[in-house]
Amino acid sequence: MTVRIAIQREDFNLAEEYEWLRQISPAVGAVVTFSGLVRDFESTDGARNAIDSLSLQHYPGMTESLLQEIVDQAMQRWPLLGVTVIHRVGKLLPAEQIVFVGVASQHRAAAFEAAQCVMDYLKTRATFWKKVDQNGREHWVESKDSDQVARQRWAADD
Amino acid sequence: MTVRIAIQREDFNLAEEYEWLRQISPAVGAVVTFSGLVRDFESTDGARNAIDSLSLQHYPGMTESLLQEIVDQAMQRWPLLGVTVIHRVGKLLPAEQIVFVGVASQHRAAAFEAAQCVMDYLKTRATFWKKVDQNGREHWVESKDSDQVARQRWAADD
Amino acid sequence: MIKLLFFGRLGDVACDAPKLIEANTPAEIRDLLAADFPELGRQLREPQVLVSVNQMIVSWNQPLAAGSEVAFLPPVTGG
Amino acid sequence: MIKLLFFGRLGDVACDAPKLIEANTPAEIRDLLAADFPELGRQLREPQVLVSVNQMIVSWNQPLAAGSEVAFLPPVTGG
Repeated sequence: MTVRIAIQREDFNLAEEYEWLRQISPAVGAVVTFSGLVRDFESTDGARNAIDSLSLQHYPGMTESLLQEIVDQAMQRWPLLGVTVIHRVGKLLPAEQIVFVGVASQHRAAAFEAAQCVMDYLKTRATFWKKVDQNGREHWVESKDSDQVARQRWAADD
Repeated sequence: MTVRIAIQREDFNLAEEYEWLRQISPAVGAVVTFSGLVRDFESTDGARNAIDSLSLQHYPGMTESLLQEIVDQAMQRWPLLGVTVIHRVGKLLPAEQIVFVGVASQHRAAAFEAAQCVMDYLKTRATFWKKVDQNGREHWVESKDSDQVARQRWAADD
Repeated sequence: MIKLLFFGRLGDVACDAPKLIEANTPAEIRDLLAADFPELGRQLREPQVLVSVNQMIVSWNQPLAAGSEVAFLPPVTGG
Repeated sequence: MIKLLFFGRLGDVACDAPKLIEANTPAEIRDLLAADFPELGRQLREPQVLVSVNQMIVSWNQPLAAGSEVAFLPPVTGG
Protein backbone atom coordinates (compact mmCIF):
# COMPACT_ATOMS: atom_id res chain seq x y z
CA MET A 1 0.00 0.00 0.00
CA THR A 2 1.49 3.27 -1.18
CA VAL A 3 0.25 6.68 -0.09
CA ARG A 4 1.13 10.17 -1.29
CA ILE A 5 -0.32 13.25 0.43
CA ALA A 6 0.59 16.79 -0.60
CA ILE A 7 -0.57 20.28 0.25
CA GLN A 8 0.92 22.73 -2.19
CA ARG A 9 0.56 26.10 -3.93
CA GLU A 10 1.65 24.65 -7.29
CA ASP A 11 -0.72 23.02 -9.75
CA PHE A 12 -0.69 19.23 -10.12
CA ASN A 13 -0.52 17.10 -13.25
CA LEU A 14 -3.24 14.47 -13.51
CA ALA A 15 -1.30 12.40 -16.05
CA GLU A 16 1.73 12.10 -13.73
CA GLU A 17 -0.44 11.19 -10.76
CA TYR A 18 -2.27 8.57 -12.81
CA GLU A 19 0.94 7.02 -14.16
CA TRP A 20 2.29 6.79 -10.60
CA LEU A 21 -0.86 5.02 -9.39
CA ARG A 22 -1.13 2.56 -12.27
CA GLN A 23 2.49 1.36 -11.96
CA ILE A 24 2.28 0.65 -8.20
CA SER A 25 1.67 -3.04 -8.84
CA PRO A 26 0.88 -5.39 -11.75
CA ALA A 27 -2.22 -6.30 -9.71
CA VAL A 28 -3.77 -2.83 -10.28
CA GLY A 29 -6.95 -3.37 -12.29
CA ALA A 30 -8.77 -0.10 -11.56
CA VAL A 31 -7.70 3.50 -11.09
CA VAL A 32 -10.28 6.13 -10.13
CA THR A 33 -9.33 9.81 -10.10
CA PHE A 34 -11.27 12.78 -8.83
CA SER A 35 -10.30 16.32 -9.77
CA GLY A 36 -11.99 19.35 -8.24
CA LEU A 37 -11.93 22.53 -10.35
CA VAL A 38 -12.76 26.16 -9.52
CA ARG A 39 -16.14 26.96 -11.04
CA ASP A 40 -16.61 30.46 -12.45
CA PHE A 41 -19.60 31.16 -10.21
CA GLU A 42 -20.88 30.63 -6.70
CA SER A 43 -24.47 29.57 -6.03
CA THR A 44 -25.94 31.50 -3.09
CA ASP A 45 -29.61 31.13 -2.21
CA GLY A 46 -30.34 29.92 -5.73
CA ALA A 47 -28.58 32.88 -7.37
CA ARG A 48 -25.41 32.43 -9.44
CA ASN A 49 -22.72 35.01 -8.80
CA ALA A 50 -19.62 35.18 -10.98
CA ILE A 51 -16.38 34.88 -9.05
CA ASP A 52 -12.94 36.33 -9.78
CA SER A 53 -10.84 34.01 -7.64
CA LEU A 54 -10.67 31.78 -4.58
CA SER A 55 -8.13 31.84 -1.77
CA LEU A 56 -7.49 28.63 0.12
CA GLN A 57 -6.13 28.76 3.67
CA HIS A 58 -5.24 25.73 5.78
CA TYR A 59 -3.82 24.76 9.16
CA PRO A 60 -0.31 23.49 8.39
CA GLY A 61 0.55 20.30 10.22
CA MET A 62 -2.99 19.54 11.31
CA THR A 63 -4.24 19.27 7.72
CA GLU A 64 -1.56 16.73 6.81
CA SER A 65 -2.42 14.60 9.88
CA LEU A 66 -6.13 14.71 9.12
CA LEU A 67 -5.60 13.71 5.47
CA GLN A 68 -3.39 10.83 6.59
CA GLU A 69 -6.10 9.73 9.04
CA ILE A 70 -8.78 9.86 6.32
CA VAL A 71 -6.58 7.77 3.99
CA ASP A 72 -5.81 5.30 6.81
CA GLN A 73 -9.53 4.80 7.40
CA ALA A 74 -10.12 4.15 3.70
CA MET A 75 -7.24 1.64 3.65
CA GLN A 76 -8.78 -0.26 6.56
CA ARG A 77 -12.12 -0.41 4.86
CA TRP A 78 -11.19 -1.35 1.29
CA PRO A 79 -8.38 -3.45 -0.24
CA LEU A 80 -6.43 -0.60 -1.87
CA LEU A 81 -3.06 -0.65 -3.60
CA GLY A 82 -2.39 3.11 -3.74
CA VAL A 83 -3.93 6.42 -2.70
CA THR A 84 -2.94 9.98 -3.60
CA VAL A 85 -4.43 13.15 -2.12
CA ILE A 86 -3.28 16.58 -3.29
CA HIS A 87 -4.87 19.83 -2.15
CA ARG A 88 -3.80 23.25 -3.33
CA VAL A 89 -3.69 26.38 -1.18
CA GLY A 90 -3.29 30.08 -1.99
CA LYS A 91 -5.02 32.01 -4.75
CA LEU A 92 -6.83 30.06 -7.48
CA LEU A 93 -8.59 31.31 -10.62
CA PRO A 94 -11.71 29.84 -12.28
CA ALA A 95 -11.01 26.58 -14.17
CA GLU A 96 -7.91 25.87 -12.06
CA GLN A 97 -7.51 22.54 -10.30
CA ILE A 98 -8.04 22.62 -6.49
CA VAL A 99 -7.97 19.03 -5.31
CA PHE A 100 -7.00 15.58 -6.56
CA VAL A 101 -7.85 12.17 -5.13
CA GLY A 102 -6.60 9.06 -6.91
CA VAL A 103 -7.10 5.45 -5.87
CA ALA A 104 -5.62 2.26 -7.34
CA SER A 105 -7.12 -1.12 -6.52
CA GLN A 106 -7.59 -4.57 -7.98
CA HIS A 107 -11.29 -4.01 -8.55
CA ARG A 108 -13.41 -1.05 -9.48
CA ALA A 109 -15.89 -1.04 -6.58
CA ALA A 110 -13.17 -0.49 -3.96
CA ALA A 111 -11.51 2.23 -6.05
CA PHE A 112 -14.77 4.14 -6.65
CA GLU A 113 -16.00 3.89 -3.07
CA ALA A 114 -12.68 4.75 -1.46
CA ALA A 115 -12.18 7.80 -3.71
CA GLN A 116 -15.67 9.09 -2.96
CA CYS A 117 -15.31 8.42 0.77
CA VAL A 118 -11.95 10.23 0.94
CA MET A 119 -13.49 13.26 -0.81
CA ASP A 120 -16.53 13.29 1.48
CA TYR A 121 -14.33 13.21 4.59
CA LEU A 122 -11.89 15.74 3.15
CA LYS A 123 -14.79 18.16 2.55
CA THR A 124 -16.05 17.94 6.14
CA ARG A 125 -12.94 17.26 8.23
CA ALA A 126 -9.76 18.56 6.61
CA THR A 127 -8.78 22.01 7.87
CA PHE A 128 -9.11 24.10 4.71
CA TRP A 129 -11.04 27.35 4.39
CA LYS A 130 -12.08 29.03 1.16
CA LYS A 131 -12.50 32.75 0.56
CA VAL A 132 -14.20 34.06 -2.58
CA ASP A 133 -13.24 37.28 -4.36
CA GLN A 134 -16.22 38.73 -6.24
CA ASN A 135 -15.52 42.03 -7.92
CA GLY A 136 -12.97 43.04 -5.31
CA ARG A 137 -15.24 42.07 -2.39
CA GLU A 138 -14.12 39.07 -0.39
CA HIS A 139 -16.14 36.67 1.73
CA TRP A 140 -15.55 33.30 3.37
CA VAL A 141 -17.47 30.38 1.89
CA GLU A 142 -20.16 28.87 4.13
CA SER A 143 -20.02 25.13 4.75
CA LYS A 144 -22.74 23.06 3.07
CA ASP A 145 -25.18 20.77 4.84
CA SER A 146 -25.05 18.47 1.80
CA ASP A 147 -21.40 17.75 2.57
CA GLN A 148 -22.28 16.64 6.10
CA VAL A 149 -24.97 14.38 4.66
CA ALA A 150 -22.52 12.96 2.10
CA ARG A 151 -20.07 12.07 4.85
CA GLN A 152 -22.73 10.33 6.92
CA ARG A 153 -23.03 7.70 4.16
CA TRP A 154 -19.72 6.31 5.41
CA ALA A 155 -20.58 6.74 9.09
CA ALA A 156 -20.16 3.04 9.95
CA ASP A 157 -16.43 3.83 10.05
CA ASP A 158 -16.64 6.87 12.34
CA MET B 1 -24.10 17.89 -22.58
CA THR B 2 -21.24 16.47 -24.59
CA VAL B 3 -20.69 12.76 -25.17
CA ARG B 4 -17.80 10.88 -26.72
CA ILE B 5 -17.99 7.11 -27.23
CA ALA B 6 -15.21 5.13 -28.90
CA ILE B 7 -14.41 1.47 -29.49
CA GLN B 8 -10.87 1.17 -30.73
CA ARG B 9 -7.80 -1.05 -30.99
CA GLU B 10 -5.45 1.85 -30.14
CA ASP B 11 -4.55 2.85 -26.62
CA PHE B 12 -6.10 6.00 -25.14
CA ASN B 13 -4.45 8.91 -23.35
CA LEU B 14 -5.98 9.74 -19.97
CA ALA B 15 -4.49 13.25 -19.93
CA GLU B 16 -6.12 14.14 -23.27
CA GLU B 17 -9.48 12.72 -22.21
CA TYR B 18 -9.33 14.64 -18.94
CA GLU B 19 -8.41 17.93 -20.62
CA TRP B 20 -11.33 17.49 -23.01
CA LEU B 21 -13.75 16.90 -20.13
CA ARG B 22 -12.55 19.75 -17.93
CA GLN B 23 -12.82 22.37 -20.70
CA ILE B 24 -16.41 21.47 -21.68
CA SER B 25 -17.79 24.32 -19.59
CA PRO B 26 -16.59 26.84 -16.98
CA ALA B 27 -19.29 25.31 -14.75
CA VAL B 28 -17.36 22.01 -14.47
CA GLY B 29 -16.42 21.58 -10.82
CA ALA B 30 -15.75 17.84 -10.71
CA VAL B 31 -14.19 15.34 -13.10
CA VAL B 32 -14.14 11.64 -12.21
CA THR B 33 -12.18 9.19 -14.34
CA PHE B 34 -12.12 5.42 -14.24
CA SER B 35 -9.43 3.44 -16.00
CA GLY B 36 -9.51 -0.33 -16.22
CA LEU B 37 -6.15 -2.07 -16.63
CA VAL B 38 -5.20 -5.65 -17.56
CA ARG B 39 -4.06 -7.40 -14.38
CA ASP B 40 -1.21 -9.89 -14.70
CA PHE B 41 -3.27 -12.74 -13.24
CA GLU B 42 -6.74 -14.21 -13.28
CA SER B 43 -8.46 -15.38 -10.08
CA THR B 44 -10.25 -18.69 -10.63
CA ASP B 45 -11.80 -20.51 -7.67
CA GLY B 46 -9.52 -18.65 -5.28
CA ALA B 47 -6.36 -19.52 -7.25
CA ARG B 48 -4.28 -16.87 -9.03
CA ASN B 49 -3.10 -17.83 -12.48
CA ALA B 50 -0.64 -15.65 -14.38
CA ILE B 51 -1.90 -14.51 -17.78
CA ASP B 52 0.01 -13.69 -20.95
CA SER B 53 -2.60 -11.60 -22.73
CA LEU B 54 -6.28 -10.84 -23.20
CA SER B 55 -8.22 -10.66 -26.47
CA LEU B 56 -11.32 -8.49 -26.57
CA GLN B 57 -14.05 -9.20 -29.08
CA HIS B 58 -17.22 -7.12 -29.54
CA TYR B 59 -20.35 -6.87 -31.67
CA PRO B 60 -19.71 -3.87 -33.93
CA GLY B 61 -22.72 -1.59 -34.19
CA MET B 62 -24.62 -3.13 -31.32
CA THR B 63 -21.90 -2.24 -28.78
CA GLU B 64 -21.93 1.42 -29.81
CA SER B 65 -25.75 1.58 -29.47
CA LEU B 66 -25.66 -0.07 -26.06
CA LEU B 67 -22.95 2.30 -24.77
CA GLN B 68 -24.97 5.27 -26.05
CA GLU B 69 -28.03 3.91 -24.25
CA ILE B 70 -26.09 3.48 -21.00
CA VAL B 71 -24.78 7.06 -21.23
CA ASP B 72 -28.28 8.37 -22.06
CA GLN B 73 -29.64 6.73 -18.92
CA ALA B 74 -26.90 8.30 -16.80
CA MET B 75 -27.63 11.72 -18.33
CA GLN B 76 -31.30 11.40 -17.43
CA ARG B 77 -30.49 10.47 -13.87
CA TRP B 78 -27.73 12.99 -13.01
CA PRO B 79 -26.99 16.58 -14.08
CA LEU B 80 -23.88 15.88 -16.16
CA LEU B 81 -21.86 18.21 -18.38
CA GLY B 82 -19.78 15.62 -20.24
CA VAL B 83 -19.29 11.86 -20.52
CA THR B 84 -16.60 9.85 -22.30
CA VAL B 85 -16.55 6.08 -22.73
CA ILE B 86 -13.66 4.36 -24.51
CA HIS B 87 -13.30 0.59 -24.77
CA ARG B 88 -10.43 -1.16 -26.46
CA VAL B 89 -10.69 -4.36 -28.50
CA GLY B 90 -8.11 -6.79 -29.88
CA LYS B 91 -5.09 -8.19 -28.06
CA LEU B 92 -4.01 -6.55 -24.79
CA LEU B 93 -1.02 -7.29 -22.56
CA PRO B 94 -0.84 -7.06 -18.75
CA ALA B 95 -0.73 -3.45 -17.45
CA GLU B 96 -2.37 -2.12 -20.64
CA GLN B 97 -5.45 0.10 -20.43
CA ILE B 98 -8.74 -1.61 -21.44
CA VAL B 99 -11.51 0.84 -20.64
CA PHE B 100 -11.98 4.50 -19.76
CA VAL B 101 -15.02 6.26 -18.34
CA GLY B 102 -14.84 9.99 -17.62
CA VAL B 103 -17.60 12.21 -16.27
CA ALA B 104 -17.66 16.00 -15.83
CA SER B 105 -20.27 17.64 -13.64
CA GLN B 106 -20.80 20.69 -11.45
CA HIS B 107 -20.66 18.60 -8.28
CA ARG B 108 -18.74 15.54 -7.20
CA ALA B 109 -21.63 13.28 -6.15
CA ALA B 110 -23.15 13.24 -9.66
CA ALA B 111 -19.75 12.66 -11.27
CA PHE B 112 -18.84 9.75 -8.96
CA GLU B 113 -22.22 8.04 -9.15
CA ALA B 114 -22.62 8.42 -12.91
CA ALA B 115 -19.11 7.06 -13.60
CA GLN B 116 -19.69 4.05 -11.37
CA CYS B 117 -23.15 3.40 -12.82
CA VAL B 118 -21.84 3.57 -16.40
CA MET B 119 -19.11 1.04 -15.53
CA ASP B 120 -21.57 -1.31 -13.79
CA TYR B 121 -23.88 -1.27 -16.82
CA LEU B 122 -21.01 -1.56 -19.27
CA LYS B 123 -19.78 -4.69 -17.44
CA THR B 124 -23.16 -6.43 -17.64
CA ARG B 125 -24.76 -5.11 -20.83
CA ALA B 126 -22.20 -3.99 -23.40
CA THR B 127 -21.41 -6.69 -25.97
CA PHE B 128 -17.74 -7.37 -25.24
CA TRP B 129 -16.19 -10.79 -24.66
CA LYS B 130 -12.78 -11.45 -23.16
CA LYS B 131 -10.51 -14.38 -23.92
CA VAL B 132 -7.44 -15.12 -21.77
CA ASP B 133 -4.19 -16.54 -23.08
CA GLN B 134 -2.34 -18.49 -20.35
CA ASN B 135 0.82 -20.15 -21.51
CA GLY B 136 -0.50 -20.63 -25.03
CA ARG B 137 -3.84 -22.04 -23.83
CA GLU B 138 -6.83 -19.83 -24.46
CA HIS B 139 -10.17 -19.71 -22.66
CA TRP B 140 -13.13 -17.35 -22.57
CA VAL B 141 -13.64 -15.44 -19.33
CA GLU B 142 -16.74 -16.39 -17.30
CA SER B 143 -19.08 -13.57 -16.31
CA LYS B 144 -19.11 -12.66 -12.62
CA ASP B 145 -22.16 -12.70 -10.36
CA SER B 146 -20.67 -9.71 -8.49
CA ASP B 147 -21.10 -7.63 -11.66
CA GLN B 148 -24.80 -8.45 -11.82
CA VAL B 149 -25.13 -7.47 -8.17
CA ALA B 150 -23.25 -4.21 -8.78
CA ARG B 151 -25.63 -3.30 -11.59
CA GLN B 152 -28.67 -3.96 -9.45
CA ARG B 153 -27.66 -1.03 -7.20
CA TRP B 154 -28.88 1.23 -10.02
CA ALA B 155 -31.94 -0.83 -10.81
CA ALA B 156 -34.42 2.00 -10.16
CA ASP B 157 -33.49 3.16 -13.66
CA ASP B 158 -33.98 -0.16 -15.41
CA MET C 1 -32.06 -15.96 -45.70
CA ILE C 2 -31.09 -15.10 -42.13
CA LYS C 3 -27.52 -14.09 -41.32
CA LEU C 4 -26.08 -15.77 -38.18
CA LEU C 5 -23.44 -14.44 -35.78
CA PHE C 6 -21.91 -16.27 -32.80
CA PHE C 7 -19.93 -14.37 -30.17
CA GLY C 8 -17.50 -15.31 -27.39
CA ARG C 9 -17.27 -19.01 -26.62
CA LEU C 10 -20.23 -19.70 -28.95
CA GLY C 11 -17.99 -18.65 -31.85
CA ASP C 12 -15.57 -21.51 -31.05
CA VAL C 13 -18.26 -24.22 -31.07
CA ALA C 14 -19.97 -22.71 -34.12
CA CYS C 15 -16.88 -22.85 -36.34
CA ASP C 16 -18.41 -25.32 -38.74
CA ALA C 17 -22.03 -24.17 -38.41
CA PRO C 18 -23.73 -22.39 -41.33
CA LYS C 19 -23.68 -18.59 -41.27
CA LEU C 20 -26.83 -18.31 -43.40
CA ILE C 21 -30.04 -20.20 -42.72
CA GLU C 22 -33.79 -20.23 -43.49
CA ALA C 23 -36.00 -20.06 -40.37
CA ASN C 24 -39.00 -18.26 -38.86
CA THR C 25 -37.76 -17.67 -35.28
CA PRO C 26 -34.48 -17.77 -33.33
CA ALA C 27 -35.83 -20.85 -31.48
CA GLU C 28 -36.21 -22.63 -34.81
CA ILE C 29 -32.63 -21.71 -35.77
CA ARG C 30 -31.47 -23.17 -32.48
CA ASP C 31 -33.30 -26.42 -33.12
CA LEU C 32 -31.93 -26.69 -36.67
CA LEU C 33 -28.37 -26.08 -35.44
CA ALA C 34 -28.77 -28.52 -32.52
CA ALA C 35 -29.66 -31.32 -34.94
CA ASP C 36 -26.30 -31.07 -36.73
CA PHE C 37 -24.12 -29.57 -33.97
CA PRO C 38 -25.15 -31.07 -30.62
CA GLU C 39 -22.55 -29.16 -28.50
CA LEU C 40 -23.56 -25.84 -30.10
CA GLY C 41 -27.21 -26.73 -29.52
CA ARG C 42 -26.52 -27.50 -25.86
CA GLN C 43 -24.73 -24.18 -25.31
CA LEU C 44 -27.40 -22.17 -27.14
CA ARG C 45 -29.96 -23.60 -24.72
CA GLU C 46 -28.14 -22.32 -21.62
CA PRO C 47 -30.46 -19.83 -19.95
CA GLN C 48 -27.83 -17.03 -19.83
CA VAL C 49 -27.46 -17.02 -23.64
CA LEU C 50 -29.34 -14.13 -25.25
CA VAL C 51 -30.41 -13.67 -28.84
CA SER C 52 -30.59 -10.43 -30.80
CA VAL C 53 -32.28 -9.65 -34.10
CA ASN C 54 -30.84 -6.72 -36.00
CA GLN C 55 -28.87 -5.79 -32.88
CA MET C 56 -31.84 -5.67 -30.49
CA ILE C 57 -32.21 -8.26 -27.73
CA VAL C 58 -35.46 -10.21 -28.44
CA SER C 59 -37.34 -13.28 -27.27
CA TRP C 60 -36.57 -16.66 -28.84
CA ASN C 61 -40.00 -16.63 -30.51
CA GLN C 62 -39.56 -13.30 -32.31
CA PRO C 63 -40.74 -13.74 -35.94
CA LEU C 64 -37.87 -13.16 -38.40
CA ALA C 65 -38.00 -11.15 -41.62
CA ALA C 66 -35.83 -12.21 -44.55
CA GLY C 67 -32.40 -10.60 -44.41
CA SER C 68 -32.39 -10.28 -40.61
CA GLU C 69 -29.16 -10.54 -38.65
CA VAL C 70 -29.48 -12.97 -35.73
CA ALA C 71 -26.72 -13.03 -33.10
CA PHE C 72 -26.20 -15.46 -30.24
CA LEU C 73 -24.68 -13.77 -27.19
CA PRO C 74 -23.15 -15.51 -24.18
CA PRO C 75 -22.87 -13.44 -20.98
CA VAL C 76 -20.74 -10.36 -21.69
CA THR C 77 -17.35 -9.93 -20.02
CA GLY C 78 -16.04 -6.52 -21.08
CA GLY C 79 -14.65 -3.67 -19.00
CA MET D 1 1.66 31.23 27.74
CA ILE D 2 -0.79 29.72 25.25
CA LYS D 3 -0.37 30.41 21.53
CA LEU D 4 -3.64 31.32 19.73
CA LEU D 5 -4.58 30.69 16.08
CA PHE D 6 -7.77 31.82 14.33
CA PHE D 7 -8.75 30.35 10.96
CA GLY D 8 -11.17 31.28 8.19
CA ARG D 9 -13.64 34.04 9.04
CA LEU D 10 -12.47 33.96 12.68
CA GLY D 11 -9.11 35.29 11.48
CA ASP D 12 -10.80 38.44 10.16
CA VAL D 13 -12.59 39.27 13.42
CA ALA D 14 -9.52 38.32 15.50
CA CYS D 15 -7.18 40.78 13.76
CA ASP D 16 -6.62 42.87 16.86
CA ALA D 17 -6.96 40.02 19.39
CA PRO D 18 -3.85 38.85 21.29
CA LYS D 19 -2.02 35.83 19.87
CA LEU D 20 -0.59 34.81 23.27
CA ILE D 21 -2.65 34.47 26.43
CA GLU D 22 -2.64 32.90 29.93
CA ALA D 23 -5.57 30.55 30.57
CA ASN D 24 -6.47 27.10 31.90
CA THR D 25 -9.01 25.94 29.28
CA PRO D 26 -10.18 26.94 25.79
CA ALA D 27 -13.48 28.04 27.34
CA GLU D 28 -11.61 30.47 29.59
CA ILE D 29 -9.74 31.86 26.56
CA ARG D 30 -13.06 32.37 24.83
CA ASP D 31 -14.43 34.28 27.82
CA LEU D 32 -11.32 36.46 28.09
CA LEU D 33 -11.47 37.30 24.37
CA ALA D 34 -15.22 37.95 24.47
CA ALA D 35 -14.72 40.60 27.18
CA ASP D 36 -12.50 42.74 24.90
CA PHE D 37 -13.76 41.64 21.46
CA PRO D 38 -17.52 41.06 21.61
CA GLU D 39 -17.94 40.10 17.92
CA LEU D 40 -15.10 37.56 18.17
CA GLY D 41 -16.64 36.25 21.42
CA ARG D 42 -20.02 35.86 19.70
CA GLN D 43 -18.55 33.93 16.76
CA LEU D 44 -16.43 31.68 19.02
CA ARG D 45 -19.65 30.67 20.81
CA GLU D 46 -21.34 29.44 17.63
CA PRO D 47 -21.91 25.72 18.06
CA GLN D 48 -20.19 24.77 14.77
CA VAL D 49 -16.89 26.34 15.87
CA LEU D 50 -14.38 23.70 17.04
CA VAL D 51 -11.28 24.12 19.12
CA SER D 52 -8.03 22.19 18.86
CA VAL D 53 -5.11 21.92 21.27
CA ASN D 54 -1.78 21.02 19.70
CA GLN D 55 -3.67 20.11 16.51
CA MET D 56 -6.14 17.70 18.11
CA ILE D 57 -9.84 18.56 18.32
CA VAL D 58 -10.73 18.73 22.05
CA SER D 59 -13.59 19.81 24.30
CA TRP D 60 -13.79 23.42 25.47
CA ASN D 61 -12.94 22.32 29.01
CA GLN D 62 -9.68 20.54 28.12
CA PRO D 63 -6.99 21.62 30.66
CA LEU D 64 -4.13 23.48 28.94
CA ALA D 65 -0.43 23.00 29.53
CA ALA D 66 1.91 25.98 29.18
CA GLY D 67 3.17 26.37 25.60
CA SER D 68 0.10 24.74 24.05
CA GLU D 69 -1.16 25.82 20.64
CA VAL D 70 -4.91 26.52 20.69
CA ALA D 71 -6.70 26.98 17.37
CA PHE D 72 -10.26 28.12 16.72
CA LEU D 73 -11.77 26.43 13.67
CA PRO D 74 -14.95 27.48 11.86
CA PRO D 75 -16.61 24.81 9.67
CA VAL D 76 -14.12 23.70 7.01
CA THR D 77 -14.77 24.44 3.33
CA GLY D 78 -11.97 22.78 1.37
CA GLY D 79 -12.11 20.46 -1.61
